[in-house]
Formats: sequence, structure tokens, C-alpha cells
Amino acid sequence: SNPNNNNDAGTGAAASAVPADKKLSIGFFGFAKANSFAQATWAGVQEYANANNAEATFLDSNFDGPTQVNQLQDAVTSKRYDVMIVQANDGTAVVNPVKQAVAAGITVVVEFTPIGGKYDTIEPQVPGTINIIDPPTVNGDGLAKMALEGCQTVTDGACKVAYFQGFANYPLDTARTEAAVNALKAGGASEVISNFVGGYTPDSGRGAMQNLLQAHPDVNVVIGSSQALQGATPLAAGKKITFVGNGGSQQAYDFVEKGTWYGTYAMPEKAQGAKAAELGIKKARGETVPEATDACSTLTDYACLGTKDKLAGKTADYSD
Amino acid sequence: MSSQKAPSIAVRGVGKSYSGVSVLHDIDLDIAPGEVHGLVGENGAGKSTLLKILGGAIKADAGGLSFDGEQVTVGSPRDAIKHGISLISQEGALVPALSVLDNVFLARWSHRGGLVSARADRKRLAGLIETTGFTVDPDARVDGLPIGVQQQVEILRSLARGARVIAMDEPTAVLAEHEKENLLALIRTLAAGGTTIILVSHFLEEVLSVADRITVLRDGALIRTLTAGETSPRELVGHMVGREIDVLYPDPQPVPDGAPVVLAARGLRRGLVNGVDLEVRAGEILGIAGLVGSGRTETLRLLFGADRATDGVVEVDGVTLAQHSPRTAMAAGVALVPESRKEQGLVMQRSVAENVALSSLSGRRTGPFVKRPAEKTAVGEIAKSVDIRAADPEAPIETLSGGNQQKALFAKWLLRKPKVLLIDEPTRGVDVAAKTQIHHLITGLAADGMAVVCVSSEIEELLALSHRVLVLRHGEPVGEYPRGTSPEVVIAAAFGSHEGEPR
Amino acid sequence: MSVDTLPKTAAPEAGNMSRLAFRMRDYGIVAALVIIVIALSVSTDTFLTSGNLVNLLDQTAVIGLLATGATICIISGVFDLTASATLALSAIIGVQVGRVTDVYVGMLAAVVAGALLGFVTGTVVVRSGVNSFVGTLATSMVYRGLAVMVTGGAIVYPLTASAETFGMLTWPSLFGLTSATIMFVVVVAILAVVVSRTTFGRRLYAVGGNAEAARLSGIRVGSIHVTAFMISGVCSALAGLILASRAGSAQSTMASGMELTAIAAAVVGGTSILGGEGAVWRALVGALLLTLIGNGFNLLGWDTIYQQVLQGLLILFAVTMDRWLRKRTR
Amino acid sequence: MSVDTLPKTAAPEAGNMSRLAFRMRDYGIVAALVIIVIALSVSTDTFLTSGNLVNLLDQTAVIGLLATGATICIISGVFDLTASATLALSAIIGVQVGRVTDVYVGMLAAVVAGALLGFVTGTVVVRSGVNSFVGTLATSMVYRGLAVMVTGGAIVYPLTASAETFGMLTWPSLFGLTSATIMFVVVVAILAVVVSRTTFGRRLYAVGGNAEAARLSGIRVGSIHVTAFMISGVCSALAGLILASRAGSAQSTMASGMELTAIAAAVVGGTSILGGEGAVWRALVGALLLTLIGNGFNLLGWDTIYQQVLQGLLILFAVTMDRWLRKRTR
Ligand SMILES: Nc1ncnc2c1ncn2[C@@H]1O[C@H](COP(=O)(O)OP(=O)(O)OP(=O)(O)O)[C@@H](O)[C@H]1O
Ligand SMILES: Nc1ncnc2c1ncn2[C@@H]1O[C@H](COP(=O)(O)OP(=O)(O)OP(=O)(O)O)[C@@H](O)[C@H]1O
Ligand SMILES: [Mg+2]
Ligand SMILES: [Mg+2]
Repeated sequence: SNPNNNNDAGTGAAASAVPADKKLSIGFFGFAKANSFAQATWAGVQEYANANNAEATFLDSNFDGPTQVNQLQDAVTSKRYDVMIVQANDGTAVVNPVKQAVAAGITVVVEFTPIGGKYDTIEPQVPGTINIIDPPTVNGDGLAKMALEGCQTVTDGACKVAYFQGFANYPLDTARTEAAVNALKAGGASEVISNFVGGYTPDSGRGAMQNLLQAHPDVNVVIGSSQALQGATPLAAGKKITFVGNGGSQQAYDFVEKGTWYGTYAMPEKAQGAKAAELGIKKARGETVPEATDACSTLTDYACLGTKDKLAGKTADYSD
Repeated sequence: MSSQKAPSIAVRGVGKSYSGVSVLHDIDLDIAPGEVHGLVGENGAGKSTLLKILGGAIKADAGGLSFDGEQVTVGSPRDAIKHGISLISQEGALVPALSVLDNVFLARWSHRGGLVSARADRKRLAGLIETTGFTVDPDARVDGLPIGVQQQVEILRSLARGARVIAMDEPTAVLAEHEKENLLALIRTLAAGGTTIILVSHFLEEVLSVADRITVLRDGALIRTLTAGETSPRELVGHMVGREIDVLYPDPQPVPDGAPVVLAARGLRRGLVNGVDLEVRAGEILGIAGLVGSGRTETLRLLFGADRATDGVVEVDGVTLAQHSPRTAMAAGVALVPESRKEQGLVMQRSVAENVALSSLSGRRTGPFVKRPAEKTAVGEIAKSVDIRAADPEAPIETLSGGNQQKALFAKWLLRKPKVLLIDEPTRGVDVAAKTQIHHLITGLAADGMAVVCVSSEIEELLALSHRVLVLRHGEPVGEYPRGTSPEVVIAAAFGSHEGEPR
Repeated sequence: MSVDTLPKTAAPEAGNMSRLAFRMRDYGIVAALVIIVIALSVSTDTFLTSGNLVNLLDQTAVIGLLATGATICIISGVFDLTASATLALSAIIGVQVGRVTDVYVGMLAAVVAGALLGFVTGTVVVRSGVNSFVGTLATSMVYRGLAVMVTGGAIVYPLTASAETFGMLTWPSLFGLTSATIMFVVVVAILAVVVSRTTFGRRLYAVGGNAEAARLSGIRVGSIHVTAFMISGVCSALAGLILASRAGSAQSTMASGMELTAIAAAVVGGTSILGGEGAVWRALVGALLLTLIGNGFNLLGWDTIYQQVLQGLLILFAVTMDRWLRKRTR
Repeated sequence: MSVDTLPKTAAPEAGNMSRLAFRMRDYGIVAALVIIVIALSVSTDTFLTSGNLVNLLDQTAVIGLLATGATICIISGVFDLTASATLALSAIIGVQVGRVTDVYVGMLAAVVAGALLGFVTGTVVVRSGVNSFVGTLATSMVYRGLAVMVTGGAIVYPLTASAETFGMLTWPSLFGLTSATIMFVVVVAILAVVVSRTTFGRRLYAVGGNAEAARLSGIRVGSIHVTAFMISGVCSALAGLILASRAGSAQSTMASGMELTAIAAAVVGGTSILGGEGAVWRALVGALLLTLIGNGFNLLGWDTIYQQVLQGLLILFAVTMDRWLRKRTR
């Protein structure tokens, strides 16, 4: 169910193609079962798999890198899955087991976060894997772009932007923060505040926002994870502050629609899951699929930059 | 024990205070090489403090020490050990989870290239056991041993170090009569071999019999040093408390005829304890005698329900204690003053008042709240009656001297006004005056109708206090003796040599 | 025949002196807190604004509640590593019950769930005889797992009609403080009284200080522990309600790992992990100190790269100062 | 004058009996492990394959090394919460030094860094006199912060030319085991001997069992603690090298939170958190048990929704069984 998937840059067929009438088994190695984003991916994976003679299983690593490594390794041992879709908690730690999986003839689809340490490319960093990802630097650039646009809606003077980091100084977050901050500065923001950790919960976002308003009451735009901004937004009631969220949750859509937020970086996550399943199944069945897919440009016609007009009439895949 | 001769020790102007309260001031003391020097004084007089300073366990605030005329700094136990001083502290300093062997040679293990050689240590220990006559299992974990045996382990440790000066803080407090004799003999042997011994004890006879000279401390000050041959217990006590007093055991009042049996036990069994029967009437004091490890402590614990008997019953006022536990026993009016104040008795980091009030909390409350004024009054009264001396009743009980802790433990159980009082070593570490006080208390309580069961390693005390004495041997009763029996007869029974037939 | 002895209590002034010193030494951590507060007041002009102080207390509420529960458990000699899992599970139960009844009943249900979960944790630890550290760790895995099972991994929301009411704990209330702050302060005050003034409190300290002595004094060591876990469970549930109220929803990953921050706050406040010592006000001070450090950094605008290092150093400074003041007067 | 006492050692048979019971009671946790192994061998046909056993040991290596360090610290009476931060920082140092020299020098540098960081941690804890729990917690924040500062929050890689060599710990080696496994086994064996057979080992137990008694016996309690932290630091560095070697890179967030899993493994193995007891083999058993449970679930392919609940229950089962066996024979 994806309109533009015909850019077959082409990669070789899987080591041993599975005939179309044999049921395929897919392992989905998601962030955590208790995570609505991963649940959205899961819904897409499951839906596509069920419709295409495949069966999917969710392996819950509960946000833990080493656990995921063990799960991948054990999955190779148990030969339980023909296709693995990996949503990596720690992109570098899983490199080895993913290599083992590829060597064992298992089709590996890398979804959402890159595997390997490069955060600025969609190319697979482990040979033989298929990528459908949204590189963090692209994500950061997109956030900056929307923030600069958003500024125009609340001020016609200098633009002061606060960027709430996710986890403090996680490499992935660092890469995204850096990209966003650079893009903001290059794009003409007068001041960029990036020393606040907003985290990924409404509560941590609320705390960060409270402190931000004390230290910088004149801020114009706040960027942060959709969860963090959920906690932050009520505190800005009555102030001329707009927000740019990172995430395509129901709440984010609502805020954008109401105009409280200028926009949100909205990845159609269910579609991405479905796409990942599609790529994996096709490759396992011997078809040729592209090695690298940029999720935003492939799955949306607005490069995930979900402003009010772009999101109009669309529904979110998950809520947080 | 050592090739080097013991030094002469000179203590000059030593003082120590805690939180601004001086507990030791301006102590000048000279001890000759090879001397046995006794140190006596009331509870809290500062004896342990002085010993700890000598042993490097704590630092003096003022003054200095010299050995053989040479000024030395004893800033840490390491320094003290280097100078050949070994301290056997009152609180005990064993590592619970380690074996007897490892404790005796603590930090002095035989080793080859860093690898411990247990075999060599075993041999050394066998030698030590032979010289002392102690019986200990080298492989037993020390936390499972009776306190008396633990004390022996500490003594063995000092000997193992080949110390030139051994400072002993109440080493005999938990030993049975014959083991005390053993230890005193050992002290004489060591002194004859040139080791200097400093002995703290509340048993004045004992100190007089073994010491060359005796120093009396009072309120942290040195009152006088006397030659053992030229003084008497009476004179010592006079110096200790500041005036002459009589130290006599009070006689218990006879048990009234027809007094009901309050506590009865039949066929108690568990572990070593093998079929103990006993009956105690209201107003009666039953003594239990026996050697270290004969099962006296265990018998009391079974009576109280601290351990549950595998066999047998305990009755209070003719009613069997079902679901026997400390709670049910307490509800039936039984109280146990346990043997080890550190392990079973006190909550060391809590205050004196809290400890004393602990077993009778529910008696003084309004709803869920502690009635603090009532508690203060009650604790104050009982503390006065057993003479607890604490500078600050709100300070942790661990800052009290050993004897005062013991009195607090006693007070805690008296506060409940029990029907049956089980006492394990009632006067351990308590000074002479206070000991008499406690004896008066016990006999007074019995006179008021309380049934008392008392275990004591001090046979004189036991015989003086009790109406009857039950002797245990290997966990079995081997005889019962009335008041007035001579100590020798009871000791013989405890050993199993039946010179004096039980009645 | 009776023996009189000399009364030998220390001279009154000396007694007062020592009592004063004794008191002083207990408040080292408060001194550290005060120093940090002064430093922040001087170096920023935003710190001492009422707005910021309201925020500060609001930010302290959750961790303060958890730290209070942790402190009570630690005093009694056990660790409660289930705190954050209990928080999540009871918040979820609260939301779910709220959907079928009403918000207030839901909130009550959350608190009851917290107490029940605490009861279960306590019973497991006491009955199995296993060390509380590993016993509660395992139990917390079970609770988190149950939370996932109950929610199917999804986020649960109150009904749209009651969403607004559900957010009540974020509303401003007395003196401009948030309702969460008020609730937190009230609960902590009650627990402070319970711990310091009741017979239960006395037993708590006795059990933590010397379980065997407590048992031989007729205290039911097991039930004291179970009660401590139940109190901790209620604190967790209340913290969970605050978080859920702020987020407008609950989910199974809520607050994960926060039990350790709570224990850290308790210990930073000066409660000994060995048990038998400590106080509820210390939990408050510890939680405040940790929150304050984070708040200060944000106000000062320091780079996050240095934040962690400096936070660590500041905590070290605070506890070391506390420790030294205590030692000096010993 | 000498009085003979009754020889009061138990009769010889009784002695042997009791010693046998003593042995038994110590191995309750091993019995639990064996039961789980048997259950897995019967219920899957993949468990007892050499490939899986190789994986299992490989998966145990990191947590096993950390648990060993944790056990040694716990025996001596301290907690080392810096373990995972030390792991990250020393791995980063190893990679960075490796870039300017060569891979082997880099690895050596990592180990030296681990020892030095352990030394610093120990010195901070001993000198400040602060409880090790909060002292090492604060120190670990400093280390993580330093790791961020050193890397600027990015991932660090060895030079491309040496990337392959850097992965050496993942290579198969003796008996088909990975080099990481071999290293782990060798290090743990050495430490087991150090702890159980040397005078240092005895001092460790003495300090943890009764620090005051140890001090009075002339043991330098402080240096024993510092040494324990240094050993833990080296274990962390080695674990860090394994992780870095697997990932082909190092970063400041590596293994975060793993110090708690390590402590859990140590305690599950049967080491008492009160100090003075425990053994290195117990760390191994604990780590193996935790890994095994995860491995078993993965092989059985059970729904992960129930996994956490069952994992918690299994851990509870294992430690309770251990506990009961010990109690019964006491
Ligand atoms: N750590 C401490 N803090 C405060 N006061 C202390 C501390 N240790 C001892 N004291 C006080 O010092 C005084 C002397 O105590 P010490 O233990 O030397 O007495 P002692 O003569 O050995 O008595 P006892 O015969 O009862 O053992 C006592 O008043 C005691 O309360
Ligand atoms: N030398 C020893 N080595 C090992 N175990 C011993 C030794 N002496 C006694 N025990 C154990 O101690 C237990 C009995 O101790 P209990 O405390 O009841 O005796 P006690 O007569 O009160 O001795 P104490 O006066 O030392 O308290 C028995 O289980 C016995 O096995
Ligand atoms: Mg003393
Ligand atoms: Mg006894």
C-alpha cells in the first residue's frame, strides 16, 4: 500500500529464495512492546505479513541493547525466522549478530534507525541488509526547517529557538541535535538553546519547559520529542510560543491541527512497518528490492514535515 | 611467646573526650615489663577507653605513650601491633562469616607466595589449643559459637600474634568458672615468660589473685595505683565508688508454701538440648549451671520461644503455650534477658530510651502514637533503679560503656513487669556496686512473686541468688541442688564426676 | 541492705553542649543544600522567583514521594526495587478503573492497587526469606510484565469526557503551588509523623537496626516489613497518579529506572543503607537536592556536556560535607 | 593449675554428616541452574547444540565479568555503581589510544584505564567516607560525563586499517569458543583463586564481614577497598573491550544500567549484599542463570509478553530454592 516504490535501484536476490506457497516467518525486533511507536510499526508489519502468506512475531527487547543482541543471536541459532526486521536500540552493538544472520541466509531489514554508526546516510552499513530508515541528521534538518518557518508565525523579529534533547548525549540524539542546531543557525535563528534535556516523556518535557520559561521567557519556538512537548505545551498557554514536535502521534497531529504547534515531524510509522515487511518478504522470495529506502521521501509526499496543511485529513498511526 | 622482652609502658597525661564530654583525663600510668596490671573501676569509668587508646583503636586527644622510655605514636591498630601490643576488646572483634582458624590468625595467615596455607595455620592452632586447654573446632564459623567460645577465639588470637603486651578488656566475663581458672593460669604463665598483661575486670578477687599492681579509675580520672598484695576488695571498691560500701549478696526470701507453679517445661528438645524438665514457682529463683556450651542458653531460648522446640511443651500458669514464639511468651508474661546484648539484645544505633522502651511500646500509646512524656518518665525511673549512666539518653546506645549497656538491656525487660523472668548472664560486665543492685532487684522481684530462671557462669552468684540450681551437661539435666550446696559440688556435677550426689 | 552510688551524670552545660553538637551533625546535608541554594540565588536572577520555586517543588513531587517510600523501606532494612514498576502498574489500573467508573474512583483504585502490590512484594520477600534486593528485583520484573500484559503494550487514556478532570494534579492550588505539590507535602508530612512519632515508627527502626533483637522484643519483623512495602507501594501509586495526570495517560514503561534515583535521593539525604537510621525529612532534602542541581543547570544555561560531570561532583560535595560534619562532632 | 574441659567436638560421623550438609546447602543455586538446564534440554532441540552453548557463554562473558567485579566489591562490603561508566570510559580510551598507536596497545590502555578509574573511585569512596552506594553513583555520573566530553557525544571507531583486528574478541578460538569467552573464563578463574586462596582474599572477607575487627587486626581497610574497586575496574574494562570489539566501536552510552544487572547476577548467585560472604563462582552461576533464562525464552519462542513475568518468577524460584536449601541444612 505504498504509491511510489518503483525505484528498483536493485540488489541481488536472497541467498536461497523461498517459494511463494511456503509460509514465511518474520521476526520483528522492536524497541519495546510497551512503546506505541514500535506498536505502530508492528501493526504495519503484521498486517502486511498476514496478507502475504507470512507470520510475524514481536521480540521485545524492552529498550535494552544487549538484550536485543542476545535475541538476534538466539534467533539465528533457533532458525526460527526467514526474515528479521530490526528496529535497533543500539545501532552499533547489533552489527555482529546481524552479520551472523546475513551469513546464515536470513533476510535482514533495517527499519527506522540505522545499524552501524553512521547517522547521515540511508545506505546499509552491514553488507547484505536492506535499509528503510530515516537518518537522524535528516530528521534534525527537517525539525530545524519547520522551526524556522514556525518562527514567522509568532514573531517578526529575531527568532529564538529551544531544542530539547532526547536522551542527554546519546550518539543518535547527539547527531540529530547537532544537525538541527547547525541548520537552525545557518537558517538565521538568532539564538539556539540546546542545553535542555526534554527526554521522551511528558513529565521530563514538562520539567524542561518549566525551567526553560524561567531562564528564557522570550523563547519563540520549542523543538522536542512529541511526548516531551505534550508535557511542555500547556505551560506555554497564553504565550507567543509555538512548537515543533518530533513524532507522528495522534496527540502531535491534534496539536498541529489546532495550531498550537507549528508542525511535527510525522513519519507514517505503520506504513514504514508494512514497507519493511514488504521488502523483507519480497527479498526472501527471491525478488529484487532496493537496498536503501529513505522512509520519509518514499512514504510521504511532504518529507515527513507535517505542518497543518500537509497533515490535513490524515490520521496518525499511533498515540503517545 | 616472643623473643623480644616486653617493654615498660609509660602513659603520660592521656585524655579523651566525646562531643565535648571528657571521659578520660590526665592519666599517668607506669607499667613494668612482665607485670600483670589490673585496671578496675565502675561502669563508664573509662577503662575500655584507656585500653583502646593503648591498642590504637581510638586516638587520645591529649598526652602520649612511651615504651622503654621511647616516645611512640600509636595512631592506629597497625602501630600498636607493630609495637607488640594486642588488644582483646570488650565488644569482641571477630569476623562472623569466617572460621575459627581464619579468625585466630586474622591478617596473620601463614602463606606461601600469597597463597594461604591452612595446613600450617592448623598446626599452629593445635599448638595454641594445647597450651591454653581451650576446646574449639577450627573449622566452625564463629557466628555459630556460644559467646564463651568466641571469647576464647579472641584470646587465642592475641597469643597467636606473640604480643609482648596483651590488654584484655573483661576477658572472663563470659567464661565459666573453670575456664576462668584456665585463663588466669595462662596469664600467670605468660607473665612469667615476660609478657606484660593489662587486665580489666569487675571480678576483684580474680584481679587480686593474678595482678601485681592494680589501678583504680573513677569518672575518667586515675584515683590510685595499689600493690595487689597490700589491698583488699573492700578497699578497691571504696576507691572505685568514692567511699566504703558493703558488697554482699542478698539472700532471697523463702518461697512461700503453696506458691503455684508458674513456669513448667516438659521434655524440651532441640539440637543439643535433650529432654529438659523444669518447674518454677511464683517467688522462686531457679539457677541453671553448666559448662560453656552445655545448652543453658539454648534452654532459656526454648522456654522463651526464641527457637521452637522440636519436642516438649512449655506451660505458663498451667496453660500450654501453643504457637510458641517470643510474642506468645511475652503475652503470657514471660521475658528473656538475652545473653548477647550486641546480637540479640540492643539496637545499637538507636537511643538508650528507645531501646529500653522497645519491648513495652504498646503499653504506652494513645492510638498509634507513642506517649512520649509517659515513656520518658517510665524509662527515667527504670534507668534510675538499675543505675544506667548515660550523658545523653538520646545518644545511640553504642556510645555507652559495656556495663551500662547491660543495665539498659535489663531495664528493657523489667519495664514489662513480667510474671516469669528468664535471665541469661544477668551481670555480665556490670561493676560491683551495680551487680549488687541487680541482685537486689532480682531477689526483690522474686519476693514480689515473680518466677525467675537465671543462667550464670559465675557459680558463686548463681548459688547465692537461687533457691535451687539445676545443672546441665551436654544438654541434659544431671542434677538439682538446693541452696547452700558448695560450688565444688555443682562444678563437679557439671563435669560429670559425681562426687556430690544430687538430692 | 542497699548500695547507694554517686549520681554521675555529666555537668548540665556539657550535656547541652553535646546535645547541640549532636543536633548540628545531623544537619550537614541541609547545610549543603543551603549553600547550593545561595549559590544559585546569587548567580542567577531567576532562581529565587516564586515561579521557579513553585516549579521546583512540582518537579520534586514525584521523586520525593518515591524517595520517601524508599527511605521507609531502607530504615526497616529492606530495599524496594519494585517502586517504579508498582508506579506504572497502579497508574494503569487507576486509568482503567477510571474509565469504567469515574476519575476519583480510579484514583482511589490506583492507591489501593499500590498498597496491594506492596503487600504482595512484602509477602514474597518475607515468605521466601530471600534478600530484598534480588527479591524485589524479580518481583518488579513480574509487575512490569503484568503492566505490559494489561495494556497490550499500548498507552491507556481516561475517557475523553474525563480527560480534563484527570489532569487535576497539575492544576494550581493553595499558594499557587500545584495540586501535586500539595498532595506530596501532605503525604510526606503524615509519613514523617508516622515514622517519628508512632509505635510503628519505633518498630521500623528497631527491625532495621537489629532484626533479631526486634524479634526477641516481640515485634513481628515480617509484618513490619510488609507494612513498609505497602507504604512504599502507596507512595509509588501517588507518584504514578501525578505522572499520569501530567501525561494525561499511563503506560507500562512509566518511570522505569526511577526506583534507583529514589534510593539515591534517600541516601543523599543521609539515610544509611544499612538500616535502622534515617528520617523522612532526609528523603525530602535528598530529592530536593537532586532536583535543584538539575534546575540550577538549566537556569545557568550550562552545556549538557558538562552537566553530568558537575552533577556528580556536586552530589559528592554534598554528601562528603554531610559526612565530615557528622564525623567532626562525633 | 589447669582444669581439663570436656572435649566437645561432635562425634566424627556427625562431623562428616554436618560437613556434607554444609556443602549441599552452599549449592542450592547450582541445583536451580541444573533444573533449568534440564528443562531447556528436554523442551527444545536447539538448546544442547554446541553452537548454542558457544553463544550462551559468549552472551555470559560481559555480564559475567561485571558480576565478578561486583561480587568482589560486595564481599569487601562496598557497591561499585561505576562499573558500566568505567566500562564505557575505558573502552573509549582504548579505542582512542588504539588510533594513535595500535590495537593491542589500545587494549592495554583500556585495561590500565579501568584499573586507574577503579583506583580513583576507591580513593573517592575511602577518603570521603561516604557510603559507597551514593559515592560510586556520583562518581559514575562524573565518568559518564567525561566519556561524553571525550567523545563529544559521538561514536568513536578504530582506524579502518585496524578495524578487523579490533574485532578479535569475537573470533572463534579454543574449542570453538569465542576469544571473549576464553578471556572471561581465564580472568574469572584467576580471580576465583585470588579470592579463595590468597591472603588478600581473606582480607577481603574480613573487611566485608567486620571492618572494625579487620582494622583492629591491622588490616588497612581503605587499601583493601581501593584494590577491590581496581579489580572491578579491570573487569569493567575487559567487558568494555568485548562490547567494543563486537560493535567495532565505542560510545559514551555503552552498557548503561548494566551495573545493576551485574549486582543482580552476583546476588542471584548467592553472594550476600551485606558483605563478608560470597564467592567468585557464584557470580558466574548468577550470570549464567540470568543469561540462560533469556536464552531459553528466545529458543522456546514464547511470546515476549509473558517473558518478563516468567523471568521474574524464575529468578524468584531460583533464589528461593537456594535460600530454603541453605536454611534447611543450617
Ligand atoms: N563513641 C562514644 N561516644 C560517646 N561517648 C562514649 C563513646 N564511647 C564511650 N563513651 C563514654 O565514655 C565513658 C567511658 O566508657 P568506657 O567504655 O571506657 O567505660 P568502662 O570503664 O570500660 O565501663 P564498663 O565497665 O561499663 O565497660 C562512658 O561514659 C561512655 O558512655
Ligand atoms: N567449642 C565449641 N565448638 C563448636 N560448637 C560449640 C562449642 N561449644 C558449644 N558449641 C555449640 O553451642 C551450642 C550450645 O550453646 P549454648 O549457648 O546453649 O550453651 P551455653 O551453655 O549457654 O554456653 P555459653 O555459656 O557459652 O553461652 C551447642 O549447639 C554446641 O554445639
Ligand atoms: Mg568497658
Ligand atoms: Mg550461654
